[in-house]
Amino acid sequence: MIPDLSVSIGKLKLKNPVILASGTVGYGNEISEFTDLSKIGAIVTKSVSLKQRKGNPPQRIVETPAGMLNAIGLANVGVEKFIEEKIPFLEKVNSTVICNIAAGSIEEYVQCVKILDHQEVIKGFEINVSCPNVKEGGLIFGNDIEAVRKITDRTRNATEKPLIIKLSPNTSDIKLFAQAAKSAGADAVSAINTLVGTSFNINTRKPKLQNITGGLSGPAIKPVALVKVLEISRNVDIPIIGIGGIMNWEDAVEFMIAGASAIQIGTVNFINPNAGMEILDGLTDFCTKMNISKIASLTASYQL
Amino acid sequence: MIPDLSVSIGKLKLKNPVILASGTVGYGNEISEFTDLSKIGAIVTKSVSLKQRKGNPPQRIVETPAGMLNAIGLANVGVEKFIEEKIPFLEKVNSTVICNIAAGSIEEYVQCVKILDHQEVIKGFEINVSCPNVKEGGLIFGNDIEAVRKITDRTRNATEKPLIIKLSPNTSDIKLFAQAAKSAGADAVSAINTLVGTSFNINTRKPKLQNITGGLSGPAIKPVALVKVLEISRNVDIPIIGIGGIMNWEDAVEFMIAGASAIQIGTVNFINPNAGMEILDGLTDFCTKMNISKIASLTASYQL
Amino acid sequence: MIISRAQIDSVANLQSNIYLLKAYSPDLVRKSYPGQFVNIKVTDGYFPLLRRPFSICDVEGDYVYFMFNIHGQGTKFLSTKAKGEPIDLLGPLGHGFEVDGNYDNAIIMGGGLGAAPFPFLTKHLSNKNIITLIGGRNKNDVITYGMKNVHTCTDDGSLGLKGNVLDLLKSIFPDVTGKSRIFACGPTPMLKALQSFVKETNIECQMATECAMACGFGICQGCPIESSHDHETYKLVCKDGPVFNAEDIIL
Amino acid sequence: MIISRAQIDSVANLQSNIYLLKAYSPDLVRKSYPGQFVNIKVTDGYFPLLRRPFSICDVEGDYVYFMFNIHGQGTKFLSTKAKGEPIDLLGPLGHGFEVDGNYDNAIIMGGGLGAAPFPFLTKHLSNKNIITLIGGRNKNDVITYGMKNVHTCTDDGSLGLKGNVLDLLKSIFPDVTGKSRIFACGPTPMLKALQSFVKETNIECQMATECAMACGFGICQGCPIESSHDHETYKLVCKDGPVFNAEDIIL
Ligand SMILES: Cc1cc2nc3c(=O)[nH]c(=O)nc-3n(C[C@H](O)[C@H](O)[C@H](O)COP(=O)(O)OP(=O)(O)OC[C@H]3O[C@@H](n4cnc5c(N)ncnc54)[C@H](O)[C@@H]3O)c2cc1C
Ligand SMILES: Cc1cc2nc3c(=O)[nH]c(=O)nc-3n(C[C@H](O)[C@H](O)[C@H](O)COP(=O)(O)OP(=O)(O)OC[C@H]3O[C@@H](n4cnc5c(N)ncnc54)[C@H](O)[C@@H]3O)c2cc1C
Ligand SMILES: Cc1cc2nc3c(=O)[nH]c(=O)nc-3n(C[C@H](O)[C@H](O)[C@H](O)COP(=O)(O)O)c2cc1C
Ligand SMILES: Cc1cc2nc3c(=O)[nH]c(=O)nc-3n(C[C@H](O)[C@H](O)[C@H](O)COP(=O)(O)O)c2cc1C
Ligand code: FES
Ligand code: FES
Repeated sequence: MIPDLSVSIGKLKLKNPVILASGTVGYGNEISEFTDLSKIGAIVTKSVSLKQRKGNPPQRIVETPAGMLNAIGLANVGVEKFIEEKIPFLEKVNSTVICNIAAGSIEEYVQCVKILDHQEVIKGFEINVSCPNVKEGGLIFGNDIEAVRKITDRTRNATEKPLIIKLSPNTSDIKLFAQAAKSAGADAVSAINTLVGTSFNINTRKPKLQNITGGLSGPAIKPVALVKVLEISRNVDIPIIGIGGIMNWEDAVEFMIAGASAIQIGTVNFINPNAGMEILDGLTDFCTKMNISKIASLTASYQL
Repeated sequence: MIPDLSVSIGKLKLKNPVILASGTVGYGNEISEFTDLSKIGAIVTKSVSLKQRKGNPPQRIVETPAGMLNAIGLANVGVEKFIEEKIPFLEKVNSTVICNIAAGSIEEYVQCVKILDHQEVIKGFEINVSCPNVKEGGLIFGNDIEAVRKITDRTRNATEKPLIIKLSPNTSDIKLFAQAAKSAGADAVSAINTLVGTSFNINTRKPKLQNITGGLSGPAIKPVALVKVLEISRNVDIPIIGIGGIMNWEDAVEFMIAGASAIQIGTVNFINPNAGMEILDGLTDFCTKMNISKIASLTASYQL
Repeated sequence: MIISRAQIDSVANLQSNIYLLKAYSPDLVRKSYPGQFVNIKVTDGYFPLLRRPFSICDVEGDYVYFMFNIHGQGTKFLSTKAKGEPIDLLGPLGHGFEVDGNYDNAIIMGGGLGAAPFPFLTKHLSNKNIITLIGGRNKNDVITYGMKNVHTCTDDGSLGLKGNVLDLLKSIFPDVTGKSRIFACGPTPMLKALQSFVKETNIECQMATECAMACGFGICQGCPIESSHDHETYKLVCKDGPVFNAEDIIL
Repeated sequence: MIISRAQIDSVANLQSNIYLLKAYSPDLVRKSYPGQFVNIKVTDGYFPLLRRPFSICDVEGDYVYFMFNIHGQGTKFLSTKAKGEPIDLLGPLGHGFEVDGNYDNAIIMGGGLGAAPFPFLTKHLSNKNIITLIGGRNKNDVITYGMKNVHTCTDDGSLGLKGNVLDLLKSIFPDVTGKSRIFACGPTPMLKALQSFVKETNIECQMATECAMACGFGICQGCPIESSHDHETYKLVCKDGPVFNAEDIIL
């Protein structure tokens, strides 16, 4: 029996549940030398904003126990260059593209979605309301239920394509945000973005990150990410994309059991840029061995 | 030059900044076989509640990448037995004791403090408003500013001894809680308690912890703990005890730089029950090497 | 209870997946007793974070032995240790088997790696009539290292009786004369079945239990086990156990 | 750019704290160029989490060499690798030195472990007049392995000129005839000082830079470096560098 790996995230249909996370694969060109983007469930682009962003000054990266902090600051080419320079490649390699959008104002989110909506290769939007590394929008939006509701509502009106809201873990009650996204028309939520963290050089007494704080990702955050997925799954009827510290197929299965319809891998791409394909193979073997004919049946199959 | 390691946490004076964290040293007797409790800055008792608590059924412990989840559920002997059976030992070994209190209601907190206030060996109270593993109080209190304010206020009226409020990291804005604790009369805050997390067995699809969720501790959470300390330090004028993933003297220095007046070590005690003394030695050497005459000058010495 | 910075003498592959680690640690040896365990730091740093508990398999002169199989990353690390490497041992921990007493037959029962504490126990039972019953899924699982008067069984019948150790016990028990005490260690289902058997038959029985542990010496409260007598509080596997009288615990 | 599962041939201790790792990797060797680097996975699992970047020190037949000192946990792991162990190499990465061009003297300047890429570079400069200037804090720091026509200097005067490599350059430069190109690698303060020197003196200069990296191949945006020409966007050390023309970057 060849297991059916296809999944639905609301109206977004993917050939399998393995998605490459925003900010950890650029716009696909570099990683395509290591992995087959046409076989991966989908790729989420680095957050795109209306105008090009330079991002934060170095140092942007710090390793931590089983994790890393980043303060990239949403460095990106802007919508225009994204369309001109990045989309043609993604079309060529035949990958399923989810476009992640970051913005400093609700208006900017809407404009980005409108400009990009015509791009055929874009099969859905993921709205980043939760980046901890920019000052104007990011965290402030992500921690304000009203803002999340408004952003969802306004971007919903700007596109018919699947709309995914990427939630912040830096809140006390993520289910309320998932509920707000749902009621304002989102097709799904992604959980989680990075946890806010910092690190100091004890000799200079300066933060290692020029931005002072950064976003924690990698295996260290997996237990936290899993509980956020579970919390949403138990309380809100909305498809969830699970993210946070997934390194291998076992982790992917764990997230699906906890409630995820699909999963994203981020940090692991830096270390093993073919991790996505390896996870796919692992999922196939697992389903075969366990006699699971449709992988989608794993979603929220927790036995509490 | 022998550096002066003494620190003040509000009106609580300690001979040095190294404290053993609640729930990670029981009531001192077992760990005293490995470390000298009279030399450690202070020991915080396992959370004591009014009545004995059985705690959660097993499995209570899960290892995670660079961390562990626990769902002990505040198993403890209760105030009465604590006084009868545990305090005599703590007196005998001449350790500075901070008594941690957990409760299911504000009234219970107050009663515990009142009953224990006469115990001379207790040099201060740490109020656990943030345990994620009990249903009635814990997390709900920890995430509700009004509750934190009331608990602080009411326990403040019950004791003249130093009063420390132990804060939850599972909130979006920890500084508001620190502010509430301060304005209601707390002498200091401890940050942080564990992060909520979970873990599943992918074969049985059951959570590994019988309690479903647990508290994440250990090196994995250090970047998050540090940023919480920094956030409080930059915004609220209250002494902070830094906790979360401290494994060695370098980590201790990092927390002090980020704003902590003293630090607590938890998980590391399980692995190296003499870690406290080793950290003390490391701090002494560091101060000597760096020509720091008073270790207290490290507190909040960040260069942002 | 000490932290011993011991030195590896050897890590031998006993059979299929089973390893025997020998380390030089006179101070630990001196304090050890059968059924106790040691919490081992498997690497130098904090990865993996927690120590791993292992029964004291045997002691010989100034050397202590541990028996293990490769289960996850911790035991994998252990299996690759080389002669001369240091290893950090915290122990001996817990309460071991009670060998003293008025009985004739010491019936040792082990399932799979439950055999680990028995070489050491066997040495302490020299004045008893030892009957050892060892079971496994198949013959590769059956460990008889360091044991005496061994009867075996396997789930698949590839060695000894086809069946489990309880079947084996029942099969030999009619021929046993005198008073018996059972010393058991193995998977929880085995111990559970044994527990009801000894309750019915009224045989003395001590069993070594296992559970996830953080500290191993009583400071984390991570290892509760339900007591048969006091339902208000749990016992701790690491401190009150790991060996319990069968009638004292609810598995 | 490939992931090569190479095999360790040896890890030799060159001098005091300096190691030379030799690995068999024909596929990597074939694609490598001086100044490029490889992102190395130092253990099997995910601890430490990130790969560690190292310059390609040299290639010889089907073997690739890396030179490193023990800095933290990653390099500690590397230093303990044994012959026959596999090692996971991601590379070659980045843009290396541009050796082609119309110049007579190749002036190689390295501070401390900045010497790492030069054995390989030296081989590609066989038709140039090579002058190598190597500095360190003291004589234990000065690495001359695989280099030609070496002049040395130390901060403490324990070997060669007492002073830094820029002092050394200034001391020999009056005697150098013909057109020169500088190839530099070392700590940022050294590169900064050199940068202003070559700006004044108008000498061609390429410098290998370093910074904290997560991926090493352009997907994380973790390694920005300010461009002298375009202030709207950073260049990436891993992709646009690590070797840059001195005039193209702001250090
Ligand atoms: C008192 C006691 C005595 C033991 N004696 C032996 C022995 O002599 N020989 C032997 O091979 N094994 C013994 N075990 C089990 C042994 O501790 C585990 O096999 C080992 O911890 C697995 O570690 P790992 O890193 O290889 O596996 P992983 O699966 O990677 O471990 C992950 C986590 O789960 C815990 N864990 C996994 N399995 C068990 C288990 N069965 N019991 C408790 N914790 C577990 C580990 O400690 C670790 O924290 C004993 C356990 C206890 C409690
Ligand atoms: C392009 C490039 C080429 C390099 N070539 C060499 C070489 O040939 N030989 C050599 O010895 N070193 C070289 N380095 C530096 C080398 O990568 C670091 O010394 C190494 O990563 C330290 O790892 P660690 O685990 O021992 O130290 P740790 O201090 O434990 O590392 C902690 C973290 O900081 C990062 N880090 C620490 N120091 C540096 C540094 N100087 N540059 C970048 N990241 C750092 C590590 O990658 C890791 O993420 C190079 C760096 C770069 C960017
Ligand atoms: C270097 C880096 C850059 C990131 N950039 C973005 C981004 O631009 N937009 C976004 O929504 N998430 C971004 N993320 C968050 C990831 O998409 C993901 O949510 C997070 O890293 C947790 O997953 P992981 O533990 O698998 O990395 C970034 C993460 C990293 C490590
Ligand atoms: C097993 C365990 C039990 C704990 N019990 C308590 C408790 O009873 N009361 C409390 O305030 N904190 C308790 N904590 C939290 C610790 O005191 C500390 O805040 C947390 O573990 C983070 O520090 P660490 O990373 O150094 O362990 C417990 C932690 C662990 C690991
Ligand atoms: S393992 Fe810590 S109390 Fe038993
Ligand atoms: S290190 Fe990732 S982009 Fe350069």
